[in-house]
Amino acid sequence: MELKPDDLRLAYRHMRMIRLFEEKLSDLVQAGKLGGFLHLYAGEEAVAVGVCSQLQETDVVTSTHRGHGHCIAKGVEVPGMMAELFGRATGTCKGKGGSMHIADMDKGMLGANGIVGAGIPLATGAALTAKLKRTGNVAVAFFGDGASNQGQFHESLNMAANWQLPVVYVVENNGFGEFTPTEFVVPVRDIAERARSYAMRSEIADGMDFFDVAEKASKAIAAARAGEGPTLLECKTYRFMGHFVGDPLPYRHKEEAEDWIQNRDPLQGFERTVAERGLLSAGELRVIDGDVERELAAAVAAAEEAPLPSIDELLTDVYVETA
Amino acid sequence: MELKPDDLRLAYRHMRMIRLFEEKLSDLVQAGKLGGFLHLYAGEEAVAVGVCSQLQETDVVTSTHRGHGHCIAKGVEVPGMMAELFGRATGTCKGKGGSMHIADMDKGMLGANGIVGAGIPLATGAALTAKLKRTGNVAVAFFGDGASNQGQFHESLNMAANWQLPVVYVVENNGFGEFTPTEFVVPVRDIAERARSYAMRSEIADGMDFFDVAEKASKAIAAARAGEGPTLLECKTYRFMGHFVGDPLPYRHKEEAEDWIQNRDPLQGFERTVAERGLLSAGELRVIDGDVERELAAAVAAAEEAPLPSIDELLTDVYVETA
Amino acid sequence: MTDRKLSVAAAINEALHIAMQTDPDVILLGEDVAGGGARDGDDVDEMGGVLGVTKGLVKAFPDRVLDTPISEMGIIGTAVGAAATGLRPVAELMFMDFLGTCLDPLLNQAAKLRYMFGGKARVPLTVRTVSGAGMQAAAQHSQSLYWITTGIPGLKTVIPSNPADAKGLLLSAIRDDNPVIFCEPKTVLYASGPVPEGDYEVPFGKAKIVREGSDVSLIAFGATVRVALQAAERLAADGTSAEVLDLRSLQPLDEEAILTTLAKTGSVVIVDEATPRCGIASDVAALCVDQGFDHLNTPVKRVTAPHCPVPFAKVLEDAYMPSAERVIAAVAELS
Amino acid sequence: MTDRKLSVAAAINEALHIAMQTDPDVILLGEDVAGGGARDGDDVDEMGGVLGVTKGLVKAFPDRVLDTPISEMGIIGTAVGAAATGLRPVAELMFMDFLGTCLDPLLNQAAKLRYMFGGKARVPLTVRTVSGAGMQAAAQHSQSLYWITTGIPGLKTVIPSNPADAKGLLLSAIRDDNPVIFCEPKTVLYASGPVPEGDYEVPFGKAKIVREGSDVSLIAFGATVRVALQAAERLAADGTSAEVLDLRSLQPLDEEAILTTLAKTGSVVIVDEATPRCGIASDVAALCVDQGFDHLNTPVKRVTAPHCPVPFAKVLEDAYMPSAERVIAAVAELS
Ligand SMILES: Cc1ncc(C[n+]2csc(CCOP(=O)(O)OP(=O)(O)O)c2C)c(N)n1
Ligand SMILES: Cc1ncc(C[n+]2csc(CCOP(=O)(O)OP(=O)(O)O)c2C)c(N)n1
Ligand SMILES: [Mg+2]
Ligand SMILES: [Mg+2]
Repeated sequence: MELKPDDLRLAYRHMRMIRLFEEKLSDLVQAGKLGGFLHLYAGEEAVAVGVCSQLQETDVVTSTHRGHGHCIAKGVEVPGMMAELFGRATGTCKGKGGSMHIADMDKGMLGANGIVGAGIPLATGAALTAKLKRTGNVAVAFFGDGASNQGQFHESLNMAANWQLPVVYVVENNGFGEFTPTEFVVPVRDIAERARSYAMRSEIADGMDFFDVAEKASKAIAAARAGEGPTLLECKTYRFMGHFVGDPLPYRHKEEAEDWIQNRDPLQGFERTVAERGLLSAGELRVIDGDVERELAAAVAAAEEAPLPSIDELLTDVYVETA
Repeated sequence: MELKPDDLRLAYRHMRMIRLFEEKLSDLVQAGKLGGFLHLYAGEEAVAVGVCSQLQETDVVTSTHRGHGHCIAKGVEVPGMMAELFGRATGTCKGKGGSMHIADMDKGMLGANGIVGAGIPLATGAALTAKLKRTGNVAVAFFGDGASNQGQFHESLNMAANWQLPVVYVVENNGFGEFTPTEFVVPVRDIAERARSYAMRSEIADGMDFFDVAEKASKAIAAARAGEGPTLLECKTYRFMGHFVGDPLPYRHKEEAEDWIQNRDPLQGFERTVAERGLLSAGELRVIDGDVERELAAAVAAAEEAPLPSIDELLTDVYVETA
Repeated sequence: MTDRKLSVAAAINEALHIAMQTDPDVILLGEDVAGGGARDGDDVDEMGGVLGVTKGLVKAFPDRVLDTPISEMGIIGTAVGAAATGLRPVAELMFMDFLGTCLDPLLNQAAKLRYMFGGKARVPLTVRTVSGAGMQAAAQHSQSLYWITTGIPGLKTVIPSNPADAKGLLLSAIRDDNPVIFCEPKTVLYASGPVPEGDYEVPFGKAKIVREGSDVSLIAFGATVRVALQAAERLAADGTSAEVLDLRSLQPLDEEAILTTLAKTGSVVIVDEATPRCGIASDVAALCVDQGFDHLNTPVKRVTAPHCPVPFAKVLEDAYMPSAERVIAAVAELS
Repeated sequence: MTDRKLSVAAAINEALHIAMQTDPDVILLGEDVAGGGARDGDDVDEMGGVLGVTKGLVKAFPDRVLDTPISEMGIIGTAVGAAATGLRPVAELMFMDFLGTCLDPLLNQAAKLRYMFGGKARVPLTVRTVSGAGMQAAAQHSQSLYWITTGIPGLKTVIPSNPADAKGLLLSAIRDDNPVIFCEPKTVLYASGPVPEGDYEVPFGKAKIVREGSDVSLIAFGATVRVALQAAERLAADGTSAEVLDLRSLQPLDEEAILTTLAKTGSVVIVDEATPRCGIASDVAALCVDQGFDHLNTPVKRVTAPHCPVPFAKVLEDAYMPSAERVIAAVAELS
């Protein structure tokens, strides 16, 4: 895996954007400006960005209810996302989808998904397309530890292993499914272990470390692209905020949360590593921070000004109208 | 595990009855006397009988589309089963269920099942009842290699492992799911391997050998009863007949089938072992053979004579009518 | 009646407490029905379900409230097996939209075991689930899929419109020896109203006239009862007297009550927040034109959601849902 | 037309061959759609599906006919993902009863992606599935669940009654850019009839009058078309002239054809082999009493299966299914 300075700048940009985007949404909901069910990705930035930094634009990813990070990492434009969350006609999905359904097929983003586990077979299908049409593309399914208990996980990984599909299954193990600790409901320590049921390769990455994720993703993606079949890549991570915006977090140990947030922040970790290795300067990062902040503010302002969808839109896009 | 002579006689009786029952059904279908979808268990007798020989009457089993063997092994009366297959009012299910739905709650037989994999959570639920009501019962789910690719398998085993339920999952690996060889669709050699996804105990038995199955089942059942949680027990076996009655078997290698049928018949194996170990004499077995044959003939004759269900039965038993 | 007011959510919580107190076989299972915080000697607290509806139950009944993995097929399938062998489980399906992940254990197991076994099984299972739009939860968290469970022989489906019915219907559901789907419409869940103290049941299959009238019958249930009542109010101001019938139970269906109000008014408008094809609205209309034809003076109109997924944007979601305006417009079409 | 006669099964096989020949993106996947025997250098032969319907396709298109594990969610979910990214999959759901094991990818993915994504996705997926009773396959292998797929916005559902329509509707389904459920009723699958040679499509949303009449309209589809025709024949002998309409497509529904025949005869009986609650029969009856009220001279009757699971015993199954006798009895009730 080779990461050029431009790649690193882009990765940092994406991670910073995700963090600020989520913090902004939290504020907007609390200010009563946004509705719907919002699940924020803050804390898990290194996973989405680490993996997507190794993908091409035509590669396809599927996502979850906690999808903003995957969208941003895969290159979906922030103004469209913000407008979508405001339910505007200019949104990525014309305001019809909202947070749990942001998608952008042109960027290879096959949708956030409100159904836990449902993105897994979709990515498997995208990989089947890649294989049968010999496009050279790879598919990536992002999903949570909780989703690894879904039947769709089992059925999909098994199919992909049988058919040696070019797909990477990225399980974001953040220690909780909603409020239930993972150890209540997953009897193995490492979800990566589940790959053995399918004679599938697996790998465990530090999901708070962009470099570790990127490196392991890079290997898995290269193997997939080379026709060597799927990998289950477990990234150990943590969500810094509640399960949804408004979650009072009574079920979580404060010390545990503080430890992750204070000591393992993926943005701080990135900054430390690039400094140590002399890859990017703090000044460069601060410039990016400023750019991201301005961009985001502009996106919010634009979204607030943007037109609402016309009522006529209610009944369009249900079916493809074949001429 | 201790097997008294009476236990062995009963086991042989059950195995012989299953074999003859299935052969008789095949004849009856070919003679145009029976309708419906029939899946025969011949060849796999040692699995059902080996496991059930270690169960108590109040223990619960769930079964599959290929359920006659499990029913007989769990003690369901043959005349009622035969009448059920003839669609008679005297059938175990009053003629409403047929082959794929024979059940007898009084014998702890929670039903054959036409949905591949669907018996697995039912047994898990029976085990939950046993645990929460402290009945001391154990539940057993029988299912095929094909069913181990179902989401219901994954979700149920995971739940049982989390809750350490008293249940044994018996996968009857007969090398095929319908016409598709298991190795096309299961990328691991041993399905037992899948227990690791749930940190569950597993065991592999020679499914053609009553003694091996009984011994390994005995251990798993004892562990379950002792509160030590579930086991996945894989029994390697083979179906001697087609997937369903009428299957022309073009997809199966003749030599492979002949090898299993000639050299690994569980009834012949049983007879060899009891002879070698001096447990039962050939004469005793022949007596049982004769008894079974007469019993079965009587069951067929009675079923043919038995009344059809009244049309009024169409609309009963849909709901429990609460007084 | 009582002066005590509770939300539907609180009424449900109360019913669960009563059911568990009165019957040791009643258990609760589902994703986050406890919601963390059940660890021994822990300093953390439980959430009591994603909407807080089951808060406090795990503390009262620590062994009988089970947080499950996110495994709907496993949850419902296990609950069916438990119900058939002696427990009386109340399983939570967090949102009714997730029916697609657990239909088989309902359709092919819970609904059919008794029949297939010739009457030898009973499956006293209750599935609590949240249905309906109105919270901008978008296409996969806003559906009203009770028409599916209603159409499956062997299942019962009920849906309250107010807290008192919610409590009584849920107690009936849990004590019923059949599998029952208990729907909790989102926009009703936090509506508050008087709730009797203590243990009582609301019987299934009994619709309730919630407003008397003589010119037209508005048939509603769950979230649309409020909509129908608003419409009736405004129609009254214009001189049209509308009767409002709250079905409460979709299977069994109170056909007699429907035909009685039809005979009284000669006109029926059905208000349903689900999509139009093969829904409860069609089913009730079909009953009217079959059994009530001689009394029908006008077409039967259906006010439902359109044949499309639930949109996210508030303007679109508002347009999607049945409203008093649309009910009034439907009534206007009749004359 | 042609003299060549084929069974519905053979017509479907022919349509699949044509679709795969004319479009390299068409693939077949499902349990045993090849059915073993596809091993290299093997002396074994494939089954071509559990009912032999797909026989020969794997030989003609070895890379595009995929035997899958018994994993309906995985199969349909994967097919949705493949459809959204450039393939045109034809997935087989062996029996429609198994809808319960794969509803989510249909309900929440295939049906909704386009809408949720603001029109930016298309899901050209066809799901072939066998429905209906009549083979003593009992409660879990005999259901007619097309009312569920019909009611889900975003899906289309079609059901042929004869081989020529089967071929043309299937070619339309595969080439449609939307997800389509193609039902193959059991008792129709081996019925034989004339089938045109070559490549042709039967458009969706166009019902067909299969017998002209003036006194009563019998509305049928799939397996019940034959039942309605038998009834019409016998009614004619008694001096009642029945028109028989074959819906062919349930969503989109040819409302115009229904209202036209209603206007012509003033009386409608709908014949559906599915269960009664929330079914197609109710839905068509509701359309009649809404849009066709002024032409209705009689109640609208529905001849359906009863509200119970499908029984195994032949006497019970026969009583369960709609019959010409029951249709004639329903017509008799009208006068
Ligand atoms: C099939 C399904 N079941 C339940 C839910 C409700 N739900 C939404 S998010 C969530 C937790 C998911 O946990 P995990 O997969 O670990 O992802 P995380 O939220 O931790 O990122 C649940 C239970 C759902 N959306 N879909
Ligand atoms: C959910 C579901 N999918 C498909 C089928 C059709 N079917 C019936 S038996 C069978 C094969 C089962 O294979 P396996 O589990 O190995 O059991 P075996 O028949 O070998 O005993 C299939 C696919 C079904 N009944 N249920
Ligand atoms: Mg998680
Ligand atoms: Mg098998």
